Amino acid sequence: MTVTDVIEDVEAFRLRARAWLADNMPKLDPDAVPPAPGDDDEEWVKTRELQKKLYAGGFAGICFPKEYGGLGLSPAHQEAFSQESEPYQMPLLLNVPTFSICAPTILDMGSEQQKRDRISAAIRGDEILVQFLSEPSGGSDLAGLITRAEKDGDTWVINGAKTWSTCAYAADWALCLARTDSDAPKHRGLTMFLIPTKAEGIDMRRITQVNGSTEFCEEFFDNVVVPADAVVGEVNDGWAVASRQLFHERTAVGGGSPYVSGRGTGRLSTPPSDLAEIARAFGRNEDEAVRELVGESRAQHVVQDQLIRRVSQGIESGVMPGPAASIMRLFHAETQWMLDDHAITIAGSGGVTGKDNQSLAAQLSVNYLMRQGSSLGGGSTEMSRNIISERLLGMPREYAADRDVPFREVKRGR
Amino acid sequence: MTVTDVIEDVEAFRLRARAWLADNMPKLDPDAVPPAPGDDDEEWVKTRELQKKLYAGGFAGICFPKEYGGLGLSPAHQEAFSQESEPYQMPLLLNVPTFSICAPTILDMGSEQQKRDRISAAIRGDEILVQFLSEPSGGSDLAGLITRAEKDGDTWVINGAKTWSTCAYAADWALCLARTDSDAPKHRGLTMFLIPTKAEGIDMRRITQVNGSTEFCEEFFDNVVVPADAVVGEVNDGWAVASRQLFHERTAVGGGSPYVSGRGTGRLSTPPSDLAEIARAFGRNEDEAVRELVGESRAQHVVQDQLIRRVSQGIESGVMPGPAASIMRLFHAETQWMLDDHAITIAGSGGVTGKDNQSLAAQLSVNYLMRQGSSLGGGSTEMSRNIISERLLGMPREYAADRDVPFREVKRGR
Amino acid sequence: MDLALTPDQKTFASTTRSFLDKNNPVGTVRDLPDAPEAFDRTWWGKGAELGWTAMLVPEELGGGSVSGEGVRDLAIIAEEHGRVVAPGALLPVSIVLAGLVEAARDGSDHTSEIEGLVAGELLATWAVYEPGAGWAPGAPATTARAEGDTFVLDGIKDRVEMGDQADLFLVTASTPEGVTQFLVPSDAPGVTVTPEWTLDLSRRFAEVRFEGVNVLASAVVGQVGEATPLIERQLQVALVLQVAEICGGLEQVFAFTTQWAFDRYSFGRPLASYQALKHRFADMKMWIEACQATSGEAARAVQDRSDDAAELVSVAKSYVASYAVKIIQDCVQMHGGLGVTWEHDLHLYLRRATVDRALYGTPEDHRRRIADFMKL
Amino acid sequence: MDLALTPDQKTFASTTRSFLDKNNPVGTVRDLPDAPEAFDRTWWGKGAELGWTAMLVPEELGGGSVSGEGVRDLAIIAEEHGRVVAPGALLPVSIVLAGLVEAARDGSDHTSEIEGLVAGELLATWAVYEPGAGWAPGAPATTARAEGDTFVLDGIKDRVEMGDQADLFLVTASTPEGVTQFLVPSDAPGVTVTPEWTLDLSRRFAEVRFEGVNVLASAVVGQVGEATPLIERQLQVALVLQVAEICGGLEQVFAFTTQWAFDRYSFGRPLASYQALKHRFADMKMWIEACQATSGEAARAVQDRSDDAAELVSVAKSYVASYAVKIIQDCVQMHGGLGVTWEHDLHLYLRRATVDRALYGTPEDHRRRIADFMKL
Repeated sequence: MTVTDVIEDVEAFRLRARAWLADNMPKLDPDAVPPAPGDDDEEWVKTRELQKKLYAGGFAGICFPKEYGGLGLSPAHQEAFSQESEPYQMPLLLNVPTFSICAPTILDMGSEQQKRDRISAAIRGDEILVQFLSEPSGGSDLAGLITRAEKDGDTWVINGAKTWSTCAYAADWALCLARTDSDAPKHRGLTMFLIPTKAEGIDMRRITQVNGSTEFCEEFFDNVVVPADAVVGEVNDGWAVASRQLFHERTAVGGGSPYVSGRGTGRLSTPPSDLAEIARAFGRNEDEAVRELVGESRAQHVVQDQLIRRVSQGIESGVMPGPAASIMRLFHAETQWMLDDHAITIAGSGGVTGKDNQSLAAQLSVNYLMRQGSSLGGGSTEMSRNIISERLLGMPREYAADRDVPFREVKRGR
Repeated sequence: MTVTDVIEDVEAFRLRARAWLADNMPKLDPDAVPPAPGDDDEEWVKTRELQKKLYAGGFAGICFPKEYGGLGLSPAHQEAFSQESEPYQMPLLLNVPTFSICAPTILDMGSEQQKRDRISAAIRGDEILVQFLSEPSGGSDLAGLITRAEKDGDTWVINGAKTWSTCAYAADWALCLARTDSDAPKHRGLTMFLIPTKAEGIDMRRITQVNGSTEFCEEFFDNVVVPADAVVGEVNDGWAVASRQLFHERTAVGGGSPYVSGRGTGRLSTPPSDLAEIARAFGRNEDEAVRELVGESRAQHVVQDQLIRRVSQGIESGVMPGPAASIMRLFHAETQWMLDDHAITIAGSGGVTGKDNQSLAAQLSVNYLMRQGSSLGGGSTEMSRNIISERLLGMPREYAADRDVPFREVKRGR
Repeated sequence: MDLALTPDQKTFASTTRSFLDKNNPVGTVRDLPDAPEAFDRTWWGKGAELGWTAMLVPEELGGGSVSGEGVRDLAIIAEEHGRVVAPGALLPVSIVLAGLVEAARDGSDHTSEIEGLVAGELLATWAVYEPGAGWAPGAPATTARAEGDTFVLDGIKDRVEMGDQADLFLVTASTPEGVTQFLVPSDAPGVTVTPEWTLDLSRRFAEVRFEGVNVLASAVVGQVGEATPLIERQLQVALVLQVAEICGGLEQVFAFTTQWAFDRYSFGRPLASYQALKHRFADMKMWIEACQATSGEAARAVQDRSDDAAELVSVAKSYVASYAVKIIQDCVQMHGGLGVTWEHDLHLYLRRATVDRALYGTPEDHRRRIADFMKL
Repeated sequence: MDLALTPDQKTFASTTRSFLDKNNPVGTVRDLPDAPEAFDRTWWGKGAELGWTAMLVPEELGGGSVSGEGVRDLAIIAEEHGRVVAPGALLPVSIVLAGLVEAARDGSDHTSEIEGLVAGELLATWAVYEPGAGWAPGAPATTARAEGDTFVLDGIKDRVEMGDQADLFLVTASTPEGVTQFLVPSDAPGVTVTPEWTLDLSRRFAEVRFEGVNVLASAVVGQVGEATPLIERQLQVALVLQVAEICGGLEQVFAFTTQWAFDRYSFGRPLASYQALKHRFADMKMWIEACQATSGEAARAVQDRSDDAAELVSVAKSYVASYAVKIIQDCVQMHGGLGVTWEHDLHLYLRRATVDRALYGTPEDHRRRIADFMKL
C-alpha cells in the first residue's frame, strides 16, 4: 500500500469539499423551480457542465472505484459531500438513472472495457446513460420482450422497439435488453447490450402524456448494428443483468444508493393537489361533507407515512420479507386515488374550467387525468397485489402460460 | 273427449272461485304480520289445513295435471284464482319450494309412481317437499358434492351431509342429490333421490343466522337406506334433474311459475333499513353529508328498478342473452351493501345501542351483520362476476381443476 | 343505447353516427384547441339539416321530431355525439330552445330566434353559472333593473359554454319580482366575453360580463319573475343530454378496452383471462347497463313530463356521472402506461366525462336535491 | 402488533394472551348475553393482578407499567382483548383512570378511588353520551348546580358502558363556570340505571339518569369548569384502546380467513388460488398493516403527549374503524353462507368492531375533527 492509498478522513473530506464548493459551484437560486420533465433540454446542458466542474475539482464519482474514474471513497464520504452541496447547483439529473442504476449495473456485470469507458465518461460529465427495457407489447411482463438481436458474423443486429425510457432524449448510451434465443424459455434467451442512443437505425421519439410531460421516449430499432463487445455479461444471460439493474432501481427509489451525489433527482413532478386549498378556493370549506373529505384525505396521508415507517422497519429488521415493499407501493396508489377523486369532488362545478392552464382548476383536473399514473409507473398495482398475495401470504402463483416453454411457442397479442 | 274434459272458461272459473273463497277461506287479518322464517311452526300447521281446504273445494293444484291430483287448467286460471284469493289466508308457504320447484321437477323428471304419490300428496296438503342440494363443503360448486349413495342389493345407502335446506324442518320429502359414481367426472356421477326427511339415519338441525333466523337446516346422513325406486330420473344422470330444479327455482324467483297459488311466499324477510327514517330518528337529517348519503341510496334504488326493467326486457326480447340476469343479481347486492353501510354511517354513535332489540338501532345494526347475505344467497356475487365476464363478455373461462377428470381424483379441502 | 327504439329512431341514430364518424372522428378532437373556433358553423348547419336542432321545437315553430318524442330523439343524438366526443352546440342550443319553447305560450315572441336556432344560423347558450358559486340558478347575483321600457343587466357569468361563438345569451338574473331570464345578443353594448381554460378539448367556455347592458322588455323569456319552471325544464333537458352523451362515450370506451383485454397478452395469456380483471370488467358491464337504464328512463320521464321527471334526472345524473369517471379511470388502468398518453383516445373521453360530471349540478348536488325531493 | 415492542412487553403480551385464551376463549362470548353479568368481578380482579389497571397510574398511586410507557402497555392489553373479543372493564376503567390521574395534580383527592380501581375492586365508567346526541362531550345538557358545599346533578346519559356494573360514574356536566366532571357513586340517591340493548354480545350499556343527585364538592375531578383537557386526555386513551382492540380482532379474523382460503376448495382448487380473491386478500393485508401502523403511532403519541397526539388518535380512529368493518365484511363474504351463521365466530368480531366504530366519535366525526385541526 502506498501513501496515496490512505483514505481521507470523512470530516477532513467534508471541510475540503465545503471550501471547494464555495469557491467553484454556483449557488442555488431559492426561487428557481426545476423544469418539468421533458421541458428540460437546457437543464441537461447545464448538468453536463456542472458534472465537469465536479470532476475537475476532484469531487465526482465519490463511491465509484478509482480505476474507473471515481474516488473510491465510502458512502459516508458521499453523504458528507451531499450534505455540503445542498446550497449549490448540482448535476442532480445524473443521479437517476445514470449514476444510481446504469453505472452500478455496468460496475457489477460489465466487462473491464465497458467499466473503463462508460463509467469514467459518465463521471467526467461526458456521457449520460439510460435504460432501454420496457416494450410497447410488454406491460408488466418485462421478460416477455420481443426486441431481438441476431448474430451476424462479429456483430449483432437489433430490431424491435422500446418504450418508457426515462430521459432517453438526453442520453448517449443505453443498456438495452434484447432476445437472442427464442428457443429458450423467456428469461433464458435474453442478452443485455450497451449501445449508443444515436446509433444508426434508432428512431427515437418523445411520448407525450396527458399532463403534457414528455420525459419518456420510445425507440424503434431498424437493423441497428452493434459490435460483439456491446454485450454486457454473458450472451443469453441478460436477465441476470436486468435483475441487477432492477435491484439498483429499487435501491435508488428507496433512497439508499451510495452513487447519487446531492439531494434529489433534479426533476419536478406535477405538484399534488392540496385539498384544503381547493376547498377554500372554491368556497366549500364550511361544507361538512367537504370537511369530511379533506379530513379523510389528511388521515390517509398520515397513515401512509406511518405505514412506510412500519414496513421499512419491518423489512430492515427482518420481521417482514422484502416483497412487503409492495404494500407501500399499493398504498401509495390508494392515497393518490383518494386525493385525485376528492379533489374533483371538492372543486365541484368550478373544477373543470379556469382562468388559464395555470389555474387551480387546471392543475387539479389535469392531475385527475393522470390519476392512474401512480398505479402504473414502477410496476402496476395488479402486480403488487399478486406479489402480496403470493409472496407474503403464500397463495398459489397465478398460472403463467409462458413458464418453461420455448419463447417462440408463447402466445402473444398486440 | 268426454264432456268433463271441456275446460271451464277463465271468467266462469274466476266467479266460481270468488264465491267459494268467500264461503270457505278465512279472511286475511290486515294487521297480521307473517312470522319470521324459522319462527313459523304453527304457521306450517295452518298451511297444511288451508291447503286441505283448497283441495276439498276443488281449487288445489290448478296447473298440475289431473292424473296427479291437479286440475289441469291453464296459467290464466291460476292467475285468476290468485287475484281472487288476495283478501284471504292462503297456504303461501307451500309456493316455494314445494309447488314451484320440487313438484314441477318431479313432474318433468320423476317416475309415474313418484308423480302419483308425491305430487298428489302435496296437492292434498298432506306432504311438504324440500331440496337437499348444497353441502357444507360445497359453496358455489354444487356439482362438486360429496354425499354418496352406494348400491346395496336393491337399496341405496346414503352417507354425507347437506346444508342450507330452506324450511326442511317442516317438510316430509326431499329431493336429494348424491354421488353414485366417483370414477366419472363430477357432473356425470350424480343421482337424484326422493327421500323421506324423517328417514332413519337422518339427523336434522336448524341453522341459526346472525339475525336470529332459523329458516335453514342442515342434515347429516348416517347409512340412510332408500329403495331403488327412490331414484328420480336415471342413475348417474342426476345433474339433468338438478338442472331442471335450478331452472324451476330461477323461474319461481323471477315470479314466472304457473304452479304458485296466491301472492308471495308467506315469509317475512327482515325489513330493510330506511335511511330517511334513520336520519330523522338520529337527528341527522339536516347534515349535508347525511343528506348526500340518503340521496345516493335513493338513487341507487331507483336505478336498480330501472336496470331490472331494462335487463328483463332485454332478455325477453332476445337482445340480451339469459346470463344477463346475473347483472341484476350483482346489482342487487351492491344496493344492499350501500344501504347497510350508509345505515350505520348515518346512525352514527346511536346506531349500536338502543332501548331494546326492536329498536331502530337494533334493526339497522343487525341488518349490518347480515350485509353479505344478499351477496351469498342464490349464488355468490363472485359467481355472478364470472358469469358476466365469461358468458356475456366472452372472456376465457376460469381454470377448473375438476373438469373432465374422475371425481375421485379431484382435490378437496374442507 | 335505449333498447326500446323505434325503427325510425334506429335509422336516425345510424344516420347521425355516419355523419359524425365521417366529419368528426374522435382523433380530431386533439386538434380542436389549436383551431380558431371549436367548430365550424357550416358543419353545425349540416347538423341542423339532419334535425339536431329541431327535436324540441313544435312544427308550427319550424321544428319536428323523428318519433314524436323529441326529448328521446335528442338523447339519441347526444349519445352519438358522446361516442366520438363531438364538438358543437348541441347542449347549449338545446337548453336555450327548451326554455324558449317552454316560454312560447306566454311572454314575448321569440319565434325568429327559435327559427334561427333551428336553422343552425344562430347559436345561443345559457349564461347561468356565476364566479365562485356552484349550481344555484335560483339565486343569481346578476341583476336586471327595469328602466322605462327596458331592462339594465349587470353581473358576471362564467362557465358559459360556447361563450366565444354564441350569438345570444340566455341570461338568468334577479329582479325584484323574482328570477327572470333574458335573451341578450352577444354584440350588445356592455357585453364582454373572455375565454376560459377548460379540461374538455372539444368544448370552450367563457366568462361573460354584463355591464349596464340595456335590453328591451321583449328580451324577457316568459314572464318577469317566473323563470323557475323554465329553469327546471332547461336543467332537465341539459341533464338528459349530459347523461346520454356520457353513455355514448362509456359504450365506446368499454368496447375498445374489452377488445384490448382480448388482444393484449401478458405472461403468455390475454389480459381477459385474469380473474381479477374479469371481475372488474363484470362490474363495469353492470354499471354501464345501469347507466343506460337510468339515462333512458330520465329521457322518457322528461319527454312525458312525468311527475317524477325532476327526481329521475337527478337520479340519472348522480349515478351516471359518478360511475362514468370511475369506469373510464379503470379502463385507463387496464391499458397500462398507454392509457395516460396523449396519443391514446382515452383521455378525450375522460375529459368530457369529467366536465359533464361537474356542470349542471355535480352528483353530490343532485343527491342533495333528491333528499330535498324526499322532504328529508 | 407493534413491531417495536421490548422483550418485557412481548412477555407481558404473551402472559395476557395465555390468560385470556384460558379464561375467555372467543366462543364463550355467545353465552354472555344470558349471563347475569357481562363479566365476573373475581375474574376482573385477576386481570387487575396481571396489571391491566395499573398501566396509566403512577407508582405513588399504586400503579406502574411494564415498560415505563403505560399507554403503549395498555394498548398491548387491549389488542389481546380484541383478539378474543374479551368482556371486561378495560376501556371504561382505563378512561376513568386517565381522567383521575390527569386531575390528581390539582383538585380533590381521589386516591382511594384510584387505588380501588387499580386493585380491581372498584369499577368505574364514563357517562358522557346523551340521548339523541352524537359525540359532543364539550356541550353536555346534564347540569351541575352548586348548592352550598355540594353540587346537584340533573340529566340523562346513555351509551354508558358497563353502566349495570359500575360503582362509580365519571359524569361530564355543564356548570356556569364551564364543563366539569364529577365522580358519582352508582348507589347515590337519584341515580337510575336502565340497561340498553347493544350489538356487542360481550359488553353492556345502560342509560343512567341523574335526578337531583347530590354530591360533595370533593366529587369534582380536577377544577370546576376546567374539564376540557381532561376530556381530551380521556378521549385519547379511549381511542388508543379502541384501535388497538380492533387491530387485535382484525389480525385474528384475517388469520382464520386466510387459512380458510387455503383449506376450502371450489371446482378442485383452493379459494386462495383465485386471483379475484387473492387480490382482495392483498388489499386486506395492506389495510391491516396500515391499521397496525397508525394504531401503534397513536399509542406512542399519546404516551409521549406529543403535540400531534390529538390529531393522530383521530387519524387512527378514522382509518382503523372504517377499514375494520370493511375487512371483516369481506371476510364474511369469503366464508360464504357460513359467515353469516351464529355458529361462526365472525359476527362476534364484527359486532365489536361495529360498536367500536360508533363510539367515541365515528370515523366521520374524526375526519371533521381533523379538518378542524387543519384550521380549514
